[in-house]
Amino acid sequence: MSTEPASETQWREPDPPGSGVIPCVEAPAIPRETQLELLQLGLLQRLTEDRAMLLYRQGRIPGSYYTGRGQEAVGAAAGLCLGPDDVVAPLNRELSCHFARGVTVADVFRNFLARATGPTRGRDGNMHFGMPARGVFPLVSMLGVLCPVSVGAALAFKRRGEPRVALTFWGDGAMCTGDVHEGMNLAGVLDVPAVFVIQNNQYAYSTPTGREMVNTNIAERIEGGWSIPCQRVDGTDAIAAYAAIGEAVRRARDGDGPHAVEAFSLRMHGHAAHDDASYVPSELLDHFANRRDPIKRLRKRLELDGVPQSELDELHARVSDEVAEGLAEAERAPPADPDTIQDGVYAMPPSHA
Amino acid sequence: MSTEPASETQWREPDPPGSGVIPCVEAPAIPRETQLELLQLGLLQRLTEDRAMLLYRQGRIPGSYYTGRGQEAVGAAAGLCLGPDDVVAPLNRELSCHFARGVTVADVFRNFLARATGPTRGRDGNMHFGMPARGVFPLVSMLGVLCPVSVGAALAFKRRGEPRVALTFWGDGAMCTGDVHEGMNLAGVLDVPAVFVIQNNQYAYSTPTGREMVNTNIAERIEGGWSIPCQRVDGTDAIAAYAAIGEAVRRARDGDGPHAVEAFSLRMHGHAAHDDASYVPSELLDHFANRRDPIKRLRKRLELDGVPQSELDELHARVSDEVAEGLAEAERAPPADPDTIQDGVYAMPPSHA
Amino acid sequence: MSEITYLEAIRAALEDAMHEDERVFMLGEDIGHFGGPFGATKGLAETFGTDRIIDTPISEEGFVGAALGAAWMGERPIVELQFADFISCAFDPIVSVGAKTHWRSGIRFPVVIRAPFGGGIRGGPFHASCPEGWFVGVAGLKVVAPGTVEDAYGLLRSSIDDDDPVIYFEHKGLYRRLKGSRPTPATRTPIGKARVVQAGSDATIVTYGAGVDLARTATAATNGNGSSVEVVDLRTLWPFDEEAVLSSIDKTSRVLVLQEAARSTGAAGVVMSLISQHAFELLDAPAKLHAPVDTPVPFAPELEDAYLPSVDSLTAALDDLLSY
Amino acid sequence: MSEITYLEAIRAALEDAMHEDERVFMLGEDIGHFGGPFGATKGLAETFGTDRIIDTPISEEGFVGAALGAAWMGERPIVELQFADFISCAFDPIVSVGAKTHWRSGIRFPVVIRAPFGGGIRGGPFHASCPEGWFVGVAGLKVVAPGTVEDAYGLLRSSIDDDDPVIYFEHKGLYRRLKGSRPTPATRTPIGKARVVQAGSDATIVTYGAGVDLARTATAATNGNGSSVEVVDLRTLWPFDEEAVLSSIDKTSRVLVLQEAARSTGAAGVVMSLISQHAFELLDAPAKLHAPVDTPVPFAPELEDAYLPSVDSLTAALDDLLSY
Ligand SMILES: Cc1ncc(C[n+]2csc(CCOP(=O)(O)OP(=O)(O)O)c2C)c(N)n1
Ligand SMILES: Cc1ncc(C[n+]2csc(CCOP(=O)(O)OP(=O)(O)O)c2C)c(N)n1
Ligand SMILES: [Mg+2]
Ligand SMILES: [Mg+2]
Repeated sequence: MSTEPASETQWREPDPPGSGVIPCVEAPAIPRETQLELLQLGLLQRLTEDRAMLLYRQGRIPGSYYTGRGQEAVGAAAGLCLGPDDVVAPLNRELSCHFARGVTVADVFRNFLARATGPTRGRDGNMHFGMPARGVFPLVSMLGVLCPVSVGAALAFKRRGEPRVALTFWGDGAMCTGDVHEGMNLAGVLDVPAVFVIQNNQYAYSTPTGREMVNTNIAERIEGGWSIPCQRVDGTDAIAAYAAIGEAVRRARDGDGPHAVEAFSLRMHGHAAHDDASYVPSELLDHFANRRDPIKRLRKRLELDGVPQSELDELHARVSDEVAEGLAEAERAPPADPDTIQDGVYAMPPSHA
Repeated sequence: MSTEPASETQWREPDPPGSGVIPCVEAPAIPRETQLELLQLGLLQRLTEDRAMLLYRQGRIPGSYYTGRGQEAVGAAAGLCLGPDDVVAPLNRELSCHFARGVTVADVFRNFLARATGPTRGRDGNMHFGMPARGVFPLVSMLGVLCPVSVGAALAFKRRGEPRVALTFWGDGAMCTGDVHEGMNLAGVLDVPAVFVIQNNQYAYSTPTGREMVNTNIAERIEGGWSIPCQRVDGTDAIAAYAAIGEAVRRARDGDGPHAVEAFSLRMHGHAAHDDASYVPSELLDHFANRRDPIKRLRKRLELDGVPQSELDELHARVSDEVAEGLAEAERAPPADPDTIQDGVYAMPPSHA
Repeated sequence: MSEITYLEAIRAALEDAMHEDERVFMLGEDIGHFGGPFGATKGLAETFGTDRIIDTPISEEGFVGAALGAAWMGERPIVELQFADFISCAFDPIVSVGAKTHWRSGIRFPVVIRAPFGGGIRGGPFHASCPEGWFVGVAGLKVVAPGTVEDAYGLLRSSIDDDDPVIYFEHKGLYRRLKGSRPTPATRTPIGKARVVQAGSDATIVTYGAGVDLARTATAATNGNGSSVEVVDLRTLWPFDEEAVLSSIDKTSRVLVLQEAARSTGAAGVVMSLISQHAFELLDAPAKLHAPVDTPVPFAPELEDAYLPSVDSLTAALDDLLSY
Repeated sequence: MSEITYLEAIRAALEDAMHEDERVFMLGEDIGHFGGPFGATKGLAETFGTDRIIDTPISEEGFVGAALGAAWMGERPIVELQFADFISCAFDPIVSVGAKTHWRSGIRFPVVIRAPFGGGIRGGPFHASCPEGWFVGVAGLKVVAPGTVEDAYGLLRSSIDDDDPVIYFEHKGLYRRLKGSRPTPATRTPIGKARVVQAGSDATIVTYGAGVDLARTATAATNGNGSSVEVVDLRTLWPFDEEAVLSSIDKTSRVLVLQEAARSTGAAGVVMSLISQHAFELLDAPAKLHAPVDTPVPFAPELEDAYLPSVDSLTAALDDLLSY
């Protein structure tokens, strides 16, 4: 038991010397195609969010705006590890996971722009949307609460003997909520196919992980406290994350009970658009930006593995177009309609007649 | 990490062969006087509860009735480990702890009998009372919630640099509540002088610990999950419990942060008076009744250490008289007064004038 | 048909629903072989197995959240709270997830939360309260509270059939007190519909839960005395049957709202709000609220008896109303 | 005296109270050097140190519980919730421990829970709600909601002085919108006392929070049109000033309750209940409730604007009331 907060910038061996981008791990067993898909999903998140941030600053996205910069690999990896019948509850930083499930750029922008035909019909904003038809649960802001909800989904699969898993994410900060304890404990006792991906991005809003908990090695805590196997993985390495989450998903699906993965990264933007994150040491940010950017790391790995620059540039261009087209499509969508505001409060409106 | 539920009847080495009462550990360092006090407190709980159970069955105690039979040693030990300025939040099974703080038998019966002059003035029943003047917080039924409350008391001590500790109890079942997670995590991060005594009595109502959690070694979980040092102790051994809780209290008081103790025992009655506990294997009950009754164990130790039978019998008789007198005193107390029911809803009633 | 109690009607509804629909299962503390603190699920684990009557750890937020998740996947879970009081521990998933998700996304949550509420059993501040008011008014939730054996069955079946989260407040004091014939498996009490339990012309009592029996008992005497009081059982507290309340007032021109929840909690607020907005021209006297004072539920028999509405206190309040 | 905003008044109250009383300290997420999501505690950590402005882990139940424990020991903690919406996550310690303990045992809890509530900032269902109704009516709790700069200061100071748990609902939409002179450190707004913000004779608006400014703005026009509307700011929502409400109605004979909370939630229930019981002989028209429909708060500007009471919607409602 370590009571010393782990150093925030480092979670295992020091990074290799040098100053260049650290490529993702080599993983010949993971098909090239999958690796390219990971890159594509990560890029989709990056470019969508970059575009959205601009729109936000122009005042065209109402409310607030959150990105998952620096964490794109985790959502992408989780999304690709799931099968079509699995379900997932992503949070704010996992736009790539939505894309992996088939949510489109236009869907996303329709939500950001609060359009009538968006996934929440303008009723909720930001990343607070799901896509029930694609097994994606809409984010609920109350941190932690989606843990027991996904455990319940996994329980349904177990009850019916279906080889499906329910996956959810939470952050280092949300790790402190009672719901996460109750949910993980329940998952263990009921032995359900739930997978938990903990995004340890070193901060909860302005609070570093070491002020959220004593032992910041979340994987160690989850194993020790809840007896749930938990692999700690480099969350800026899409390949490593894919391997770790894939194994967790496989084991859960195989009836081996709940599994967890702690993905270590850095939240490279402020908590939301209004937050300049001045509390994050700039060397830490620079280090991650220069050497541990998940998009660059994966691209570097693919380059090292012989994928031609041109192919990667083309991928980038394709994604960029997709974002532009998705946005254009979303902008053509009608605004939310106040006359419909009371529709759907109930699935079965009670008749008093 | 063990994912096998520990066997319910055993938590370390098997009990010594034979069929007789297993004496408490020898502890020459603990003054004889203290050991006798532990016995007295345990007996006070036992005889008060026995009497109350009779009253309950005669219909003279309203509502429901709970005992801590088999766990008397833990409350007594904790109570004696605390100094006069420390505070404590006991639950249902820790009547001996109330006694250690100076709560009287008459106080207790005045609460059970819902009298006007009882600690809650008839507003609450059973063990749902405290004695603020003696640093005893009144039980709140919502399991787990007293964990953060006592952490807050400990925070006050730390803020003011006072060498005081706040101690609370909870059960194996309550270990599963979100509040306990949030409270323990907070205690660790804020590094406050809180002491947690977990009464692992193998059951939460009808549910054995192995269905409450995967790893039933709660001490292991607390260290692994929350980085709080937690000693596992035989809760039917008053001497061992006193030593373990004493050390936790000392360390917490010395600025060493929160500490925990898991006291393993068996709830020897049903959850409450209406529950015959038929779900507890009778061999297990018999084993604890014959060999691990905390009162018998301590008495045996004192006998082995040379305390004359007569002295112990006299102690028993004294306690028995104290209970009878306390009850008689309580019975003379007036019934609760309906005209006062609204007094004290507010400490400062708002004046609308 | 044999007589059964209110509690047995609840058990029968659970049993019938589970026989008819594989998707129905239960989560709660000690509901398995033990049968729950009041025996509501006694025997169900033997019939349906512990995979359908699932004992959970003590984690109300956790298992209410899990019920919502299972419902998301098309199951129809029923959650038992040991006492309604502990609904405070499950508050967040109910109001944040249960209530808002369909409106936001179209996901349905056919979840029933059974919450044994109410006093008269010397439960004190933590085992006798009436917390329904926290949920009455919350968009997306439904709140029901049976006051008869038939509705104990019928409302529970309808709640299980319902695609929205329903909080089912069952009154502990009625568990063994009320008896009635065993409802047929087809019995349903429509959600959202009040019932005129007893017709009358001089005043209306709007009530629910234990108030229904109390209103009947108290007015048996009054009604003999030459006045005739109508009793409206809300049955569904939210969203409630405004029409039924107003049309009874239209008939009687006097109204008394009776509830066991403390007077500034419970369903009184929404009912009184309706009355003050829409019964202005119907009333010949101010509306009356008969409910306990605003304190927690006291434990001592002397206190609880004084606190709870009784035949005497209700009769006095009615006399007051009728003599205005 | 310099002009400050509603938000600055809150900060000033925190600062003055902490200067005057060592026992006052704060717990909350990101309230330290970061200053909280709205900057309410900006600079306080620098002045008072992070031992008095304590950043907590994300655990609302935990730190609200801890505040109660510290208050038990004689401290006077102030808790900040990032958004009032998250009060659902701290519900149990508030209603089970905070509300009931003094009545049961005499232990005092001088705790203030600051809850930024309300819409108009495109917060959507989880960052714009008005959850005060869950606490209005709960014996043992006090609920306040300032609608002016002076009360933002005065009510916060009084809440900190108070020996009972007080939930202080501060309106996010007013943070920077309202400006006023900096209250002196001696300023206190008495808890439990409403204020006639504007005298009038034709109708009474009973409101609180953002409703106060809205009522003033809307009636500025109306009042010019020959009718004169009295505006009563409840300030304390629970226990509230029944006298003030009734005596205004006595004067005007017409009443409209205005709130931003959905119409079946908020303070409307207790106010309407009072009116229907005690204003029967005072009223010349049915009481009116002007409040949003019963849905969560929608995100889209088009929806939120339609949902929230506005000058136009309030004016129309008043016209209605006055022309009855
Ligand atoms: C119960 C609750 N409390 C507070 C908040 C406000 N809040 C939103 S995100 C956040 C920080 C979350 O940190 P973490 O879990 O590490 O996730 P990250 O933002 O780093 O992805 C906070 C405090 C919330 N949404 N829910
Ligand atoms: C939040 C909550 N849920 C349920 C209950 C009902 N309840 C009272 S005691 C108990 C079992 C507690 O088990 P444990 O924590 O092991 O304590 P023990 O009774 O064994 O001392 C239950 C379920 C409660 N009091 N609080
Ligand atoms: Mg984080
Ligand atoms: Mg136990």
